[in-house]
Amino acid sequence: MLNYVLRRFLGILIMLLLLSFVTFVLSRTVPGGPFGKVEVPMGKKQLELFKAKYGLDKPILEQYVTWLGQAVRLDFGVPFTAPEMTVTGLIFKLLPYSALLGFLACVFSLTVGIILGMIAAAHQNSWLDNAIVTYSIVVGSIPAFVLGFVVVYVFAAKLAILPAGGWGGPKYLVLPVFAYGFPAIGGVARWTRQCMVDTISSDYVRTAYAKGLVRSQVMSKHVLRNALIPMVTSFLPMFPGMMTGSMFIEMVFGLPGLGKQFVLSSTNRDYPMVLGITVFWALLLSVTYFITDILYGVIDPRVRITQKSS
Amino acid sequence: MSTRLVGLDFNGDPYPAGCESYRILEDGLTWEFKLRKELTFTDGSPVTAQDWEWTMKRAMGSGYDYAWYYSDIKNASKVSGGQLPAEELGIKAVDDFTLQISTELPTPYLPSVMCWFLVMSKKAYETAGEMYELDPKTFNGSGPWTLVKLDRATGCEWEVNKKYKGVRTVYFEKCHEGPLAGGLAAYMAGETIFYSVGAGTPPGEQAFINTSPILRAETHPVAPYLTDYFGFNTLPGKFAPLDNPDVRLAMCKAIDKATIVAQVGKGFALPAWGMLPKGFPGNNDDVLKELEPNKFDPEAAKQLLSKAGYADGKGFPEFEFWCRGSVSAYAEAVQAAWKDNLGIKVTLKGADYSGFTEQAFGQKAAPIYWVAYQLDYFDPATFLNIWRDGGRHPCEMPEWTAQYNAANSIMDPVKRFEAVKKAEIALVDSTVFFGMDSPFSYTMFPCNLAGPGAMPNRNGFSMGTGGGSVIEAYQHLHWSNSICRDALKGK
Amino acid sequence: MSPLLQVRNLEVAFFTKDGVVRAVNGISYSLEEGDTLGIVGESGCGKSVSCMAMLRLIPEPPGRIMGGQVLFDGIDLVRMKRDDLHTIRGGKIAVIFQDPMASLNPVMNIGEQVAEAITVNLGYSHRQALHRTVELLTRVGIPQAEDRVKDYPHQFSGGMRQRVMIAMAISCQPKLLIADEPTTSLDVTVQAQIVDLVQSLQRELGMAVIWITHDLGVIARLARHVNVMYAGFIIETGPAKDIFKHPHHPYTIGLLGSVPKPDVLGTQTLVYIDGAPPDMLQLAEGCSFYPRCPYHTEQCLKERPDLVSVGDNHGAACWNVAAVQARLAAGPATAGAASGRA
Amino acid sequence: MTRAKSQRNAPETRYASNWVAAWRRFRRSGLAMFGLVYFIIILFVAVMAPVISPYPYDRVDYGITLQLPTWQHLLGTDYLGRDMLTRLMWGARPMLLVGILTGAVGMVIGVPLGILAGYLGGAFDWFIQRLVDLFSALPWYLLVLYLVMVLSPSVWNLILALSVSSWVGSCRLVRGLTFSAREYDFVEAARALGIPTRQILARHVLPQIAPLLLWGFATSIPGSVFAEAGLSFLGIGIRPPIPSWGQMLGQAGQYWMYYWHVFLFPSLCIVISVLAFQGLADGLRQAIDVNVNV
Repeated sequence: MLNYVLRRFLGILIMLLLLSFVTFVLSRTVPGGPFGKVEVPMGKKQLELFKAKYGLDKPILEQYVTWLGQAVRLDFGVPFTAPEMTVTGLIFKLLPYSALLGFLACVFSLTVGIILGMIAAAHQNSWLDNAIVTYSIVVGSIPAFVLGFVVVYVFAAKLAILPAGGWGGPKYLVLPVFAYGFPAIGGVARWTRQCMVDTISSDYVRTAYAKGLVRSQVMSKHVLRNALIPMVTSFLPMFPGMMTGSMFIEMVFGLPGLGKQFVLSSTNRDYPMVLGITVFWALLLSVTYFITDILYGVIDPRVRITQKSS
Repeated sequence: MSTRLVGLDFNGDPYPAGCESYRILEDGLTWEFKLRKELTFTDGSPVTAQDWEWTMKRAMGSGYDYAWYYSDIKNASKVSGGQLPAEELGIKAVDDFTLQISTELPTPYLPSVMCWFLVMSKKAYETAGEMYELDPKTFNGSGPWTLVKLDRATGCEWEVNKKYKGVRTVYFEKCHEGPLAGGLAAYMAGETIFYSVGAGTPPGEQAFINTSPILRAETHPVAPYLTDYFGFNTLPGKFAPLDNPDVRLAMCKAIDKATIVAQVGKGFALPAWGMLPKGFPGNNDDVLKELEPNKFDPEAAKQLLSKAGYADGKGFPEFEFWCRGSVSAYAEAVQAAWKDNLGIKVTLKGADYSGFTEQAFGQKAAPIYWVAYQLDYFDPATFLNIWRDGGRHPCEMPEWTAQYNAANSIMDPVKRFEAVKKAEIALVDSTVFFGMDSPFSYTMFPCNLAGPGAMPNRNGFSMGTGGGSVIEAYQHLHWSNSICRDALKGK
Repeated sequence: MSPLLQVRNLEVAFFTKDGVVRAVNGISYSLEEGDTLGIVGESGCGKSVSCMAMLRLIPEPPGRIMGGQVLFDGIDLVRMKRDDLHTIRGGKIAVIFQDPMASLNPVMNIGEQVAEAITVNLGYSHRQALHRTVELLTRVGIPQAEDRVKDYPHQFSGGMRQRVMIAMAISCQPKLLIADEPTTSLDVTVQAQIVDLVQSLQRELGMAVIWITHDLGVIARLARHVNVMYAGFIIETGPAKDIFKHPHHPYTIGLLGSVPKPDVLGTQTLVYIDGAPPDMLQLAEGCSFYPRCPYHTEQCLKERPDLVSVGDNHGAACWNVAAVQARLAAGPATAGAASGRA
Repeated sequence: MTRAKSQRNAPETRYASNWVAAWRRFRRSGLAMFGLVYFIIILFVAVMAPVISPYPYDRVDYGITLQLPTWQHLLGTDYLGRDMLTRLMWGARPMLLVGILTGAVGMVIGVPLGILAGYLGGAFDWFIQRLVDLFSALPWYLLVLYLVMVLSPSVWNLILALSVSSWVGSCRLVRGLTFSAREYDFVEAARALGIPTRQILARHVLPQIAPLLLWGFATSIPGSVFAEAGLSFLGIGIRPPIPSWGQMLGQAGQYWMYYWHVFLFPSLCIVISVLAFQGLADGLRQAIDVNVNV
């Protein structure tokens, strides 16, 4: 087991290294710089002074090595646009906002999706099943920004019952969470239905009934426990994916968050911030995939054995 | 948050804010500012001339991205260009409360330029370092507000500085800056105090506002103070034939400015015949309107183009038409006009702000560029200075620069405006750029909001209620007890 | 004493997108307590479906019991609501399935799976049930049962898993055990052990057993009474001895004829029944075996034959039973539907 | 001829060939048929756009800007007075081009890497895994900003930008399939016979997973259509005056509250296209499922 864990972490480290280098070079070579958002470009001398101050005048490779040296000690430098904070400080300041939005959206889409999926599976091949499956395909094909507009138009402008943006009490979150979670419902419902249907039609469920178990006992102890495995492995990564912030939703609704910060940092060429967020996202995602695999082992004994041996 | 050396009142005229008075000395180049003795920083220490001098010199000497704005000050470009040490800059503290600023050429509009000159506390800088203004504990501003909280996620909070003895009257106790819900609904519900109605507002909503008497009463026009224009890269040989004036003239005459602005601007934009928007001091629309580049004549344009060797656009290279930010509808209209009237094809390219500034203006790499300029103070110089050689635009016009500098340094205002108008005519005739439109909008604020900021100024515009990026917006306002808003809620 | 199980005109159909599949078309038989019944037939003839339908273990949409009665201890299982059948399943009627690999819950250790049946039906506490499980596992021949209780199904061989299934089935001393081809997916040596195990358990617990299989060897050794099924009908029923000695229905003759005899191996070419199995979507009006039957007559085409008594408690559903017997008497080589091919 | 006769010699013909059976299963799902019919129509519209569109797509007519649907302009006009119906027809081209080519480029890169990684395993597989992780973690927004600022804006650069991430999907899919294909007996048998790896991959493994690749390709199309719409919406996709649905949607941003047609029709097109391609993909999966019970 240890060998498997070590190999996995080595993989993550190397990926992060490669990713940070590619992002580092990429962000430096995009035209325009942190000094660029002005009406008139800075004079040559002023430019040199500015670059010297932020160490941008050294060759890219050297800058990368210094950055890496600090990054290894978890010091990701200071964002240009918020000099009073550190990159990690700003990330962890904005993360709760994105995390809250993403978490609520995930919970929303999972609960609705799983319920729909179960209903569809319970009434397999009935009109209800077909209705839910078609609905989830349609929902899946509506792009997020289209939905964002429609939702804002209907609730904020026409009915004027919910604020269209900004950050305040809970009612500011209703629309963004709906717009963010809604598209995912389709996928969740179809995958839940698929897992449930496969499990219900399996032989060991028939054996469970043959043993004299009541329908509810069969459902909870046998069906759910087996259907859970594929569901968990695909639903768990949804959380970090959504909780690290969404660019569209945070921009359309004007919410603070990592997604919007990443877009702003990119347009302001705030290099330390761009790198910090990218590495943070990659680390969070790969750790979650790792945890999902481990969890996969906990839930499904068959995998646990093979993990010990490999 | 901090005090300006000179303020701009609601009519756009400069008035002494940080200083008590100012006057021009005999040599016509040096201005002397008598500072307010009672003005203090939050920590109680007086604001001295040394603070002002140090603020400017430190800035100009250390990677300051707005160094170009103060190029009128003596040796400013040499100091910011690194040829001279900061000491040589034309700004000197004669004594604790007298500041002298000398200029390269006679600059009648210098006081207006100084409305952006905000003082920093030398003591706080030396003790708490460069970011003293970002931390409530070390904040040491000279304005009526002190920083209470700075939160990068939800915005920052300010409180009235009890010890402030400056000129600006403030009626609010606290002010919270942060993301707010937008939309007419939020305005009517009272969640937001200001709502701007412009080209983007759908006609349906405009109709809705016009039909409701209360909302109509709360709508006030905002002065047009921004000009959208596109320019050619006329550097010799760089993007031939754009360096040929006849070709540029043909391309200008092929554009029906009035119709495009009327259609695309949808009644919220006026055609810009030159650089200065309508109603702005020194505007000369009636004359500029009749100039050749502004006269839409597709036939003459075709002849000019064929005279230059590109009959019906044959052989004309396909240039890139850069837009700052996303591609603008006006650029698409121009692209269509050139294709229909001259057979010239251009491809539109949207470049984000920072990339555009560096490539189009820094490296002069854009053949044709679409951009806008917004006023910094109420004097023609704010719009025309940027066309001087060595500025941001990819063109060299030594004769025009000389003519303009001569005109711009006439101390007598009447003669100066006459000469500057001639310079603008010459600029438009040179077809280096093509003014397109000056968008204007309406701002809405509740009728129970009063105070000097809410009263219309001599041109009929209320400057203190949003959109007044120059003037201390949102101040000089206070609530008055008026029942008009209750009727709205009742509706 | 009324028989333990009475099946009267049981009909089962499946409503699929391609049409209605008539899997069981009115079968009737009865079973005494402690008795052994063999049900034999090609795959798809409805032998498993008929038994599973009794316990409503078939997926309700698309499957449905169209008619008939199933009396077990006087209770009509068809009338009961599907969700109430749990009182019968496990406690009174137990089942062993064909594929042991898939019939056990992969994520639950076997001890728990067996104990679950006990706690549900007999109301034991979990600890008592586990203790009982160890006894049962030892009884069905699983070595070191105490340790293996915590192991998972995928750590057992096919034979071992079938033993676990048997332990689970007999855990509540059911009155009737339905064995749905339990030995088909096992290799020969293990098959014999499973058959012996079930036989000894049957004697010990006095259970009635229904063996569903297409393996005539198992039927010959175990069953007292045999039903031969074809296309959803019982086409021949009777005591095992009589069926094997004097088969009357051409299909049964063909079936028995196609079993290779060890003594004549190598001299005879293997015989098989010509043609393909019937299309369950279109039920023939007449006898379903018509297309493959060498004795068919005009009547077979139009009318469906009922069971005709051909001996003591021995019936066959065929119009020309006499003609068949006559042909049989003339000479075994040409008998039965089996026709050898060079 | 009596029914008996026909029944007697009818059995052999009913076992149709593999593909006909697959077609029959594909036909059973309504959405799949809708997807196929829609695909054919949209392909026809995209190819014949210059011929069948009522107006040239870039003809500006200031008299009738933002006009609701009328008889001359069936779907109304946009903010420069250009005919919406024409622009929607022309908009089908980039959608199809980007949708299909991105998937194709993704497959061309992803499939070989996926097969080799799946079949060879060991160090090569580990390296490909790291590459896949890297590319899927790349900052998408920055990458697009870079490609648009550095390369001149065109459909091809857009496809390049999108296929940078699309190859990851197909590579992962193929690697998984090859892993399972490697266990099949006939592959082991081929290996036992000493057939060179290259030949095993080409003649045994690839045909085995080819049907599912087709399905993977079909599922990638909706993703690319979304991405193209997203990029154009952000203003960094297809350049005007060439219309694309995402671009039209982006520009409709300011007017959508009251000029519903400028917003409704492009989003409707996008939603229907994505729906159709997803239906197509599901239909393929159903058709293929029985053949290859992967």
